[in-house]
Amino acid sequence: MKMKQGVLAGLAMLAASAVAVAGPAPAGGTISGKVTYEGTPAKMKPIDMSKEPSCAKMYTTPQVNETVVTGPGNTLENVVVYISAGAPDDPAPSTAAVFSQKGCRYIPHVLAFQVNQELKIVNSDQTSHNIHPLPKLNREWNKSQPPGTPPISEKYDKAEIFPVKCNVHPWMHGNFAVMKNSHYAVTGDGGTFTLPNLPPGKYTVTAWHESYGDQSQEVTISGSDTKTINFVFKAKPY
Amino acid sequence: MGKALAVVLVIIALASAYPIVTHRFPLPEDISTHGHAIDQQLNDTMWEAGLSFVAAQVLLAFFIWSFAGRKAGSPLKNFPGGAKVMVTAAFLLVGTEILALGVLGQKAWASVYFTPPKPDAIQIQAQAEQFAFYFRYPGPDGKFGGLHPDKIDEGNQNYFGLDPANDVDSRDDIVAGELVIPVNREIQLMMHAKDVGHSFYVRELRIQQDFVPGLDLSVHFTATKIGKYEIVCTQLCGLGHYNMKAYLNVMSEADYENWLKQQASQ
Amino acid sequence: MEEASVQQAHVHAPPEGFLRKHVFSLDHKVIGKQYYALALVAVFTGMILSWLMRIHMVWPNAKIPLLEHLTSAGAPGGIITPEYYLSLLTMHGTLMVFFVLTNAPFAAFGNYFLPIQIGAEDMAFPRFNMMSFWTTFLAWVVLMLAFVIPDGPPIAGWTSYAPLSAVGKDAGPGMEWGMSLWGISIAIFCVASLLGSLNFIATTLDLRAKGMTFMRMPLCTWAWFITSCIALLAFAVLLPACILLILDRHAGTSFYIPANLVISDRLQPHAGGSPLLWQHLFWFFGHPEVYIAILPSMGIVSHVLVNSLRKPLLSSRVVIYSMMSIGFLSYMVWGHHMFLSGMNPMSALAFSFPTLTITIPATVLTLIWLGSLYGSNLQITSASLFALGFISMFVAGGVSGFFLAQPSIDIYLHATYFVVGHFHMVMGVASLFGVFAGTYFWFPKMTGRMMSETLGKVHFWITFVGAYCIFMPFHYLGLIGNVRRYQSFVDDFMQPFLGVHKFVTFAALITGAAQFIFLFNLIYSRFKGKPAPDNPWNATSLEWSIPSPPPWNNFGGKHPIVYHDPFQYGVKGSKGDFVMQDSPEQVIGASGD
Amino acid sequence: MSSRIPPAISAGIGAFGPVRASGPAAVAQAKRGSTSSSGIWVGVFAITMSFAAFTSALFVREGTSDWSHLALPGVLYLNTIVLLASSATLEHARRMMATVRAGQGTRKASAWVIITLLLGLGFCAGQVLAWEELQSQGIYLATNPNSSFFYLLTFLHALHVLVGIFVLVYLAGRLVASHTTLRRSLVDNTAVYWHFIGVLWVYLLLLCRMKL
Repeated sequence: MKMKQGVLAGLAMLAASAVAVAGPAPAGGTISGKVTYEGTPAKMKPIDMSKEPSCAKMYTTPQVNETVVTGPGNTLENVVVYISAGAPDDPAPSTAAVFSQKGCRYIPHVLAFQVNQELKIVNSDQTSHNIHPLPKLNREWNKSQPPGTPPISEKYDKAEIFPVKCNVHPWMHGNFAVMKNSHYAVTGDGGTFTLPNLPPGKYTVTAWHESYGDQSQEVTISGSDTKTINFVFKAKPY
Repeated sequence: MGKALAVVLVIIALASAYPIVTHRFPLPEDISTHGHAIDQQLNDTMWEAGLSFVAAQVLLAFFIWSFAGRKAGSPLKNFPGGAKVMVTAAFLLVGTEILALGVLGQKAWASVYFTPPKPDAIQIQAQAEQFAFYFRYPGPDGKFGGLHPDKIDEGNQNYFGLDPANDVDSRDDIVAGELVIPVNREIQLMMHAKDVGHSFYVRELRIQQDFVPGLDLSVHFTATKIGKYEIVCTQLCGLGHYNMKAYLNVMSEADYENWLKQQASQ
Repeated sequence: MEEASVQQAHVHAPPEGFLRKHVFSLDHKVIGKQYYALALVAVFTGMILSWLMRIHMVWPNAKIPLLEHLTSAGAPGGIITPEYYLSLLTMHGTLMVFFVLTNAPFAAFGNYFLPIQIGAEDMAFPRFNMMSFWTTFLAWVVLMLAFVIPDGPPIAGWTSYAPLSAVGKDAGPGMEWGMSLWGISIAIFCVASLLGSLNFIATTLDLRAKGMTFMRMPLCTWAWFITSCIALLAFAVLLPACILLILDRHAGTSFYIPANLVISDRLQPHAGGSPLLWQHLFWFFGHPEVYIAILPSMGIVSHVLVNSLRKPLLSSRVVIYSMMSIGFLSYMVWGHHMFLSGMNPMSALAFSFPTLTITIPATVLTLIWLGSLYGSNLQITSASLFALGFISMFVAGGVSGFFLAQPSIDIYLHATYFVVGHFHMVMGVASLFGVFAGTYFWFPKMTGRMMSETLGKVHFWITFVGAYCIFMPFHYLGLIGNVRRYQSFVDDFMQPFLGVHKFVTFAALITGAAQFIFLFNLIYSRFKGKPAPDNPWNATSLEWSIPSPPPWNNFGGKHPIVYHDPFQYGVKGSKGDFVMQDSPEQVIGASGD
Repeated sequence: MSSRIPPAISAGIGAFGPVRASGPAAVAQAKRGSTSSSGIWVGVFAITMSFAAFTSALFVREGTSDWSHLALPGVLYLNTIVLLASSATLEHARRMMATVRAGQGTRKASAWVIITLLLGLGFCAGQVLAWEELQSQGIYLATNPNSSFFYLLTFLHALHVLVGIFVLVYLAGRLVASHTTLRRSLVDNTAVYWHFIGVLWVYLLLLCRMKL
């Protein structure tokens, strides 16, 4: 399960970088690094899906919630790392960002995509889901998606990171990260990230985590060098 | 045409009574200590109502049969005794019926609502929300933590809005998605609505009670049979209403204790 | 302001021009027809909504082709979403209860025939009368708007319980603007009904013709009079309830919304309100509303029966008193909708007894109707068939009231299909049968043409048997604990009974289809039906003493004088076995009572 | 006021004759004038009902913790006097027209009607002042349940006053033009309605004073 998420998150990154390659600056600098935490993170509790048998029967091991997903060596997953300042806005890529509902979980848990990029929401479960993103700046909507209905296609026109929930299954919570430019990544297994193809310049790199908040660092790229920066979040037991 | 209507009426009356008489739609098995009173009441009412239904339809049919389409000018008759008979009949029949049912019904109702829970009843808090039930046990310390609506964070499974960081009582509170109870022990369910109106309905328990936002009610019951039963919401609460359910898991005393331990360890 | 009184309306020449004649007409007859037309539109809309619900319930994944073009959000790819199912349910209930069951038997027929039956030229306040119809129409438009706005129709059910109905968009799709439209529409409807009832009461009190004592009024006039008294009280309470709801939704007040509600992850900025307040106000209206729907039909059925029995009822006086006591008791029982709402268990019993007591006058009525059949010369017409069908339905729906009136049984049956079966039979089908009876009976008078009896009888047979096939099984499903307002039955225990639901769906489709026979009969007979004599049924009441259709001022400017009550059947009159109310001849061999 | 029960109602009550009696009963068709008069009484009843509903809502809401006292603006008492005075002036006008024959004296009466009209407008202005005073204290409709009820009740009452004012304008207009066709019932019913508005206001004021 986790594996698969990692892969998907990776795919999202690839999609992003692919777009970046297609961008105006073919070669350029790269910012890469790792996100870790210190302290003891809260114990993730198992999810009780008994109210939705069609999903519950898909799992042998108890599912835990994904607000804090850690990897070996205190690495932190599901962290959105992006250029919050310094990079120009990019046009939306033609590829759609896919957000799927499978086994009453959101895959990926954190989905990053660009302003005005198509967002495709798929329900591959045998039960009705309800998608209710809770943005502050963008327009709010709330739609149900019975099994067998076509994917929901949406767009967001303002950069913003906000939670998305399923009104039918309270444990289903995810996040949408709507990005201004194409330079972003979501940490997967190992908590690593790479922001390639950055033209020379001074950038503010921001890392955002759904329960630990965000932090930023200034980075200057000259030529095609690779800068390594790390983020360390403070974990809280509760 | 009149005769046809008469026949159809009789057929309808009998056809309607048939599934009842043959118990084609039985009530689910009663697993509560108070349920039999309700079932008894339901049964008595079924007899009285059923009989008056069939009687009225057949009488209607009979009169239509005998008086529809008589040739013009046939002598008119009045029902012997006229209106007085009818009024007296109505008052006597229905009056006694009402008194009987009313008095009996009061007993059944009282068995649920007028008897306070025993002091040794197990206290469990039930929270209804769009669109699920969650149940909270005080945990080893026997104390419920306070509720802080601003702390509610479902993504983090904090459905009740507990504040473990500052509130020690809440740290060991057990929160479960199913209602696990020991058999033959009285349970006092303290009902809390998180968002809108909901209702707690377990067919086998013969219990139905609304969750009213801002008004924490409580019901108490004793389950007499081990097994898993469905809890459903019966108060229209929004788009997921049909899907709002949980399970009542009645265990032996021992299993229940183990379950508590195992939950506390998580 | 009451200058808009009869003389001004009718002293001078008849109205000129299309608008004045047919649209903004002051003529109670035109207004009555307008109400009837509105009810007709509403009832077919409501019926189609129920079809969609039935189909979705048994085939949850069915793709309904047209629907996805009508509402892409409600039915993506033609598959109805859970919230759209609730929208359909809400709109079905609202349309049927307010715009059909309140309009058709009461406003429509009442407007057309109450003034004529008491020998008046028009309503007391024709301008108010016109206003109340167009206000009702506005209410309907506002409600229907909910179908076209992006937000979609509300999903809170026709009872719109707070706080679900009061918190706005966080409560789900349709709860932002759809719900507001609902509240506004119902508020407007209340105003319209208040104006209408006021008019009915004043008319009955003041415009009765010479000799038209209260006890000489036809039973349907009585029913309309009593109903308007009930409506005056009921809607005067629902209106404030709606105003408070709208304020809670748009002005940030907290009448219905308590503190600390977290809806869609948002802590609601309200405190101190009481959800039960809405329930009390709503049901204080809601239960009398049931009798607003059924009483006029009782009246119409009695009126039609007397005529087709060719003899008086055992006692019309008892019928009148029974209807009065039903109306009176209906205000003491609203709590039986709230047995499980956490009100004091003592008061549950207090509400249970008057509820059971209502069955006494109801039984009296039934027995009077039954007993009057005895020894009669029952004429079988489409009208009388539906009148008899009404009695059968009224009994069927009535007896199930015994169960629900008892709080202890209500614990188990509350919010199950048993309730759905109960109120559909007694409030829905029964009063619609009254409307059908009235239609077949009065159509000749209203249009000057006869309806096709053959089609009428076909319509009756399918509708009568169909209604039982639809609503009887609901009671059984209730017994096994099948919960209402669910868009699909995923629970294991339900699986063996899905067949029953399929059966009901088929019955609903067929019975619904039969209503198009009725519609066709209406339209066809309106233009092609054979011309109707003034008094095709040999009836006694005043509406049959004037041409069909009646002239614009009903009695041609004369004031009729009434010599008899309308029950002079089975006597030796000059025209036959009846004597009309306005015929001066002496009655020989009066029967009955 | 007690004498204003419309004849038709009493006639109606007396009219429960024997059901099967034949021949015309003694009930003549009611005079047209009384149509509107029973209409106005039914209307008054309906309005009373809905304010009763609001009152019960208030009593329910009152039980809750966030119920705090609301200091009523002093101008309300002035408004009360104004409204009651207007009731008196209208009654005076009504009596005047009841006594003098139609045609003459209507000019005097019309003066009184216009005074009533002005007083009524004065009342409305006063109510607006009261609302502004509260708002200057930062008390708005949604501030607390008391203020909600205060604004709601006073506003709805003001609406009813406005309706009355429109009728008064109409009435004054016809009086000034000294219509001979002017019907007594119009004046009487306007008076009934206007007095009712006054009584309703006194009730609401006391309600707000005691409960808010």
